[in-house]
Amino acid sequence: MYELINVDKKFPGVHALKSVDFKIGRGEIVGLVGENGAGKSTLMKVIYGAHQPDGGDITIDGTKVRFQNPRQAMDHGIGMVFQEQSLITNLTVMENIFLGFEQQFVSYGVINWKAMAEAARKQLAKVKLDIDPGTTTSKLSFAQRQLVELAKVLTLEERIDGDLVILLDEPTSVLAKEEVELLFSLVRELTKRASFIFVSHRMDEVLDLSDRIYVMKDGEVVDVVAHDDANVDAIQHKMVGRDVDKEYYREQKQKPYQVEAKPLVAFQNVTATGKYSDISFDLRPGEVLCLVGTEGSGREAILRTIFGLETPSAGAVSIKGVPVSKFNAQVGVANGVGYIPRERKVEGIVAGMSVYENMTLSQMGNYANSGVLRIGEEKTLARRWIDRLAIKTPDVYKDCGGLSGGNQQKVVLAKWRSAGSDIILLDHPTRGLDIGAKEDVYDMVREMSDDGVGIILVADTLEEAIGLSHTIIVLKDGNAQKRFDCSPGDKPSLYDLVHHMI
Amino acid sequence: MSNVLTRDVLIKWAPLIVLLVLVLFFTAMEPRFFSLRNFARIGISSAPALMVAIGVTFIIIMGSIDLSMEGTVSVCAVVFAFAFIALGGTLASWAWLAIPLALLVGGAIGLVNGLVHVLLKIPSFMASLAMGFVGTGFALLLTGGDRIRVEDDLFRSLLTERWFGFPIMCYVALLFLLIAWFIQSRTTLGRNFYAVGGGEELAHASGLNVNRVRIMGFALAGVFYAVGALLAVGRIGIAETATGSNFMFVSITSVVVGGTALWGGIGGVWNTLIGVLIVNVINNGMVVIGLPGYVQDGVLGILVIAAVVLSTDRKSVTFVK
Amino acid sequence: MSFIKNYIAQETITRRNLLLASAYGVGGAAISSMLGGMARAAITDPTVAWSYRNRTNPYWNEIVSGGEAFVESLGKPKDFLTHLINEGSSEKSLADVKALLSKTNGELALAIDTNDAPNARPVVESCVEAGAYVSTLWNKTDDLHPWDFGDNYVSHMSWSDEGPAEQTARILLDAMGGSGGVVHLGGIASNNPAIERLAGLKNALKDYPNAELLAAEPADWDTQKANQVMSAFLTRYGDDIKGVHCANDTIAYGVLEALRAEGIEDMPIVSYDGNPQAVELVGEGKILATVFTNPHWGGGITAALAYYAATGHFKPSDEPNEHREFYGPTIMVRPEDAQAFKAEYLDSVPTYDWKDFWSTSNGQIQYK
Amino acid sequence: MSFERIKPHLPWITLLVLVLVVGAADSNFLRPSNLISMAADIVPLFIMALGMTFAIYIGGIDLSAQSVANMTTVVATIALPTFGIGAALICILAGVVLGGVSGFVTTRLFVPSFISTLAVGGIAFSAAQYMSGQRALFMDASLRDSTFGWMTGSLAGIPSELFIAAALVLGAWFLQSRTTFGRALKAVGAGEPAAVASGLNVNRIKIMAFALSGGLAAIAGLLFAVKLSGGSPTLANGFLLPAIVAVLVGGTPLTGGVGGVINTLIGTLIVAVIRSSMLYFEVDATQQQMVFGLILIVAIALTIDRTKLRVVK
Repeated sequence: MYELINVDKKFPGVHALKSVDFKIGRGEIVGLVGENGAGKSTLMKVIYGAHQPDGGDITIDGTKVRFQNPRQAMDHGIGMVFQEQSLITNLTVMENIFLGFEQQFVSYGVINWKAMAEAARKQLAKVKLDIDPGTTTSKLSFAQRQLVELAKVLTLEERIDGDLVILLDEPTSVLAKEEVELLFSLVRELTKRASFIFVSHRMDEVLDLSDRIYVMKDGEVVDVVAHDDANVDAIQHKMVGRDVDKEYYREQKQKPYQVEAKPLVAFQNVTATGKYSDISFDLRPGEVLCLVGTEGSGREAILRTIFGLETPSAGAVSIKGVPVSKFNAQVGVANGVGYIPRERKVEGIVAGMSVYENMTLSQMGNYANSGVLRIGEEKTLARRWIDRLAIKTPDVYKDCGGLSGGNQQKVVLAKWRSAGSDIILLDHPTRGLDIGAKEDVYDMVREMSDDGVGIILVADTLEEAIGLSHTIIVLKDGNAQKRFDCSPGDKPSLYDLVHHMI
Repeated sequence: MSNVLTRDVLIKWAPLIVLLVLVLFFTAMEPRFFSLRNFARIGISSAPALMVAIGVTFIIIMGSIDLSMEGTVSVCAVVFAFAFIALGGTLASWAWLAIPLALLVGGAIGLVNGLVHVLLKIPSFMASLAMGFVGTGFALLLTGGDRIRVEDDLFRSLLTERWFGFPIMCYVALLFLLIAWFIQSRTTLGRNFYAVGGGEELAHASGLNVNRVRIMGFALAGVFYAVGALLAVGRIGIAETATGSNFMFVSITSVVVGGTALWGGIGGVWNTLIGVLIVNVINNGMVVIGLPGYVQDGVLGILVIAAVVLSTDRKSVTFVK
Repeated sequence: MSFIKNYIAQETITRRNLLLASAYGVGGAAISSMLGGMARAAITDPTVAWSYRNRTNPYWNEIVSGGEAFVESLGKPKDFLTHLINEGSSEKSLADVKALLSKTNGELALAIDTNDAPNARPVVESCVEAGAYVSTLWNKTDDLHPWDFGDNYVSHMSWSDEGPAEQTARILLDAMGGSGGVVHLGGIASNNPAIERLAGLKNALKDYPNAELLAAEPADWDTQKANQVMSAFLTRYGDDIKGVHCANDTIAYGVLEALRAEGIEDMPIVSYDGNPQAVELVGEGKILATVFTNPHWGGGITAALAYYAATGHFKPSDEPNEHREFYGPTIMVRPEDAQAFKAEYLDSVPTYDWKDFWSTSNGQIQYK
Repeated sequence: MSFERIKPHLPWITLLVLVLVVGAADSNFLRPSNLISMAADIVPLFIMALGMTFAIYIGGIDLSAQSVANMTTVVATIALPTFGIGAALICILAGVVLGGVSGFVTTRLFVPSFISTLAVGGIAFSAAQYMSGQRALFMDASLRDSTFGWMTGSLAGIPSELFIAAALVLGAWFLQSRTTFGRALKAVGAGEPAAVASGLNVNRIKIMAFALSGGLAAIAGLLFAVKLSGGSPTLANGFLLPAIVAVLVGGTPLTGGVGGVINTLIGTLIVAVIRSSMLYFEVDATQQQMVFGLILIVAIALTIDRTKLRVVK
């Protein structure tokens, strides 16, 4: 019913979509996979009307259509479920659901809040969410927000007579396992009414949910696989254009860490009120320690404590044997702690500053004589690390905001590694990266570990956590539930972890 | 949970508490401060400022800023006065048409302001600053520097006629405050201001015509500036190029003191009412307790900082510029 | 803060020395030799310019109308007069003057109020340097004198506001029956006229032991500010206020409206400047007195002085000091003569002889 | 594509075009002596704008600059007889302290700089009124010349003010582009959270930026007091909006991290040219302000580099 024929899209210097054919039938769930930069997001934007194609046709039930903006696409039954951040947090749930479509509740210019609440409750029921529609969105959990997003798109059901096509963009990235299950069962149920396009970096989920899978590479659709024929390795091969290392998480490179060495970081019964309580662990050189838990289990707060952004209320933290008394980021950096934050674009790099400026941001003192920078040396350093990590950038002057996600992540890593940080905190380091970039990150983790760097990881997926770490601590509601040792070949199973998480 | 709730409640009511503390303080220093007649005086000086501040509240909720109010107020006041006199010079004649005309002019200037900001993609700070110059300049061009007196007793009853101790202009201001509240809470446009302020890109992706909301916001603000201009003329019976002066900093300060955040999305017209009252109570109180003129600017500064500090939810703010 | 006291002590000494020095012609010789050299023969057709604060104040509008009347007397159109508006910024005032000097190559006859007293020196110095002719009005510092600059700094006219303000104060105090509280609403605090007008009130009060100055607050020459300050005064002093002394007419308008809001119609008020609206109010008895400084004439004559010096009609350095620094005329307007005054000065603007510079002068400016 | 390449150069192209347009109307304008004197006259305003640049560069604003300059005209005049050249240090110190207070209130008390600097400006204004006894003061001419004569004299026909401005702009440029402080400012302006997560002491950097702004405002006031040989609590009135306009027209938008001191230099000159052009085109007195506003809209529309603005608010 919905079809793209020969669609082309060019941006200055980039041929983003090369005569793409794409089709989705009634009630179908279509997966869309590809590395970053393969053209997935451009394709989605064309579908929901944010971009207009330069060539080719879009048809619905054989009729040609052209959308000038997302609004027009919506009027044709095409909706988009963004990642959870796309709700406006200062508005109520019902306002978010009907944002831009308030007119139906307006009589004589007045919004009838009662009617809107009633209608919102109906939408929320579709996604089995039982909350007050008048709740301010900022008070919801991430999973609830994701469902509200879905409920919002499902309002198309009442508005549009024809069929619905709903795009799901990385809907699971912040969800815990059981929340993902819930979402998927919901989506399957909803196929009675709508078709779905499902975009995710999590290959297992795509395979699980989709009827057919479009594989994109370099702006082209390189393969379309039916659910029953799908196989992770084959798809990844198509996406990356080469065989993907079977040892995805580089387990074979995992070496034992220095158990006897003095701990780099030591937590003794540390509590941060409202965030986590009574946490104790030691991080030793070469160790990859993974904190596992659901969103809000205290993982991030522990990382932020080590870096100095969070002051604990009780217990003792010491770094390299020295008790930490003052908690701020300057102290953290001085102690050799490097922090690779989850919000890469916001906290990791400074968009608007060049590659070399970003790399030395945390260590400007090393490249300055009494405050005057030695810019030549900065650039030399940047070039060395660009080579070492194979960062794809035309030169050291390139605005970091213009790099791809993987390369941005490499710049962030280079920033800390080049400064000699030997305690690295990784918060979702592979989030939103494609396979190739992920592999690079995994390689770097192993390398750092070999160099005797202590790493604390909050992983994007449980598999990643299991694959990478020497040690796993499972957290639940701010309390440590269980500690696992993960020597190669003797790793805990997914079930073991989930069991303690919830 | 109850802990969080009380903090929320406290922050929500902080501006009002600040206002009450100020009133108590000035009353303690000078009991005559606490009298109906003085409150009426504070009401008179607050009424025009409140209208202007309400206008800019909508803009600030959107996360933008408007610095054009001084020019807009002057133009509206002057146009009103000219038209009023040309059409008969008393409300009992066709001259009442000058009132809708002034509102129209205010809206039109706001519209132009919004168009310059949105279509030329100039940040609102700069666009409105420049439009403010244009407005003041235009008012000067109209008057050639003269002042126009509006003597009509019927119109001036805004000031002279009192109900329950307060002059009519206070009730007019109250009426428009209610209208603003209605717009803010019960109309699509009002709610869309919050959406734009909470997340412009997200609002756009939800199919909201953000540019239209912005332009409408500036036009609406212009209408409220015009109301402010009418009350300002009603207060002193004179329309001139200087009618709008000093409104800019006072109105924005009032909005922020009332608890509406400059980064958008939070606050509203009731906050602005409290903010305007805080600023005017301070100004009135300082003279009433006999503070020397030369320290008043400094004291106002310190009190404003204190008021903003007390009414800011510091836990929700990571950084401030 | 002892250095503030130091400064004041030092300042009085240097000022005295300077006065002495200039009396002996020492300072003058030194400065004119420093700055001279550009003095030129008469300019045949200088540009005539008026530099003033803004157009939103009726006082300045009157000044400008005088300037325009003067250029019309030369047989030129009104817009022959170049306007420099400083918007209350000394910086802009100076920059505009310099730009105009450059544009006209120094062939300029400039009448100016420099906005702030310290600004007079650089303005005069740059005019002298460019060979232009300048006459100043109102603001200049006490150590700056036209005779120290040869011919190019033609004249300075000001008004001694203390005397007239004292007179209005007496009228006010008499109307109050010589007793009760007075409030004063002043101009921008650091402005010279604002200081003098308050001083006048204080002088008068000495003779009225039963009257009391309750408070004096700056209202910045601004109607709206005056309105608010008066309201607050009413709260603080209530019925103790028996009279209001305003530093100028625009302030009085704000005061009147603040009183009107309270239903107070018979409060004795005096003001200053003699604007048409104020004169009307005097006629109606709502203001007891205002002082007319004839800004129309002042605006015209200041420009005329600069112009006729530039064209060589008279040589300033040949004139006595009382023709270089002098007080302008003042006319007291009271209810009984408001009608006559209005008929003479306002209803139709009298035609002045713009070469009669000094006949209405109130004498040479005196420094304290 | 070629337009993309021109974009960063638009501010100075705008300036050049304006100069040529005015010059075409009246060639007197193009005389070197006129251009030099125009540049020299704008120096105090430029110095204030230079300070303002740092506040705007980190995404804030400094509305106290004018009051700080007002205060320093008074302080300079009062302190000159007692402290001589030391008066300059007192002024600058006072400016730095007031700027630092603004910065402290902004960063530690979470008061937006729009409000905090306005309030601190009120304090400075009160101080100026108190110290001056609310009247205009003047400097002893010989004392001024012996102590600060070097500020107002000229060298090889070029006014010393221009050398002072050149020294300050070079210093500011060096600070902005060659020092860790300048780099940190850029990081704070362009991406504050990332600067925090890189271990920069963001609060200190912001306080220093405001202190620098206050210090430069004080220098502007000092220079102006010397130039006018006096001080008054209202002497520097009318500086604030032109200074902000100069920064904005130069291409340093309020979103932070873009632009810089060279842009402000150009922006100030644009303001100076627009202002004198009123005279050269003999714009009617009652129309000047409106025309200024209109030209301003055009100039900002031309000079602002929108590719670096993420959202236009």
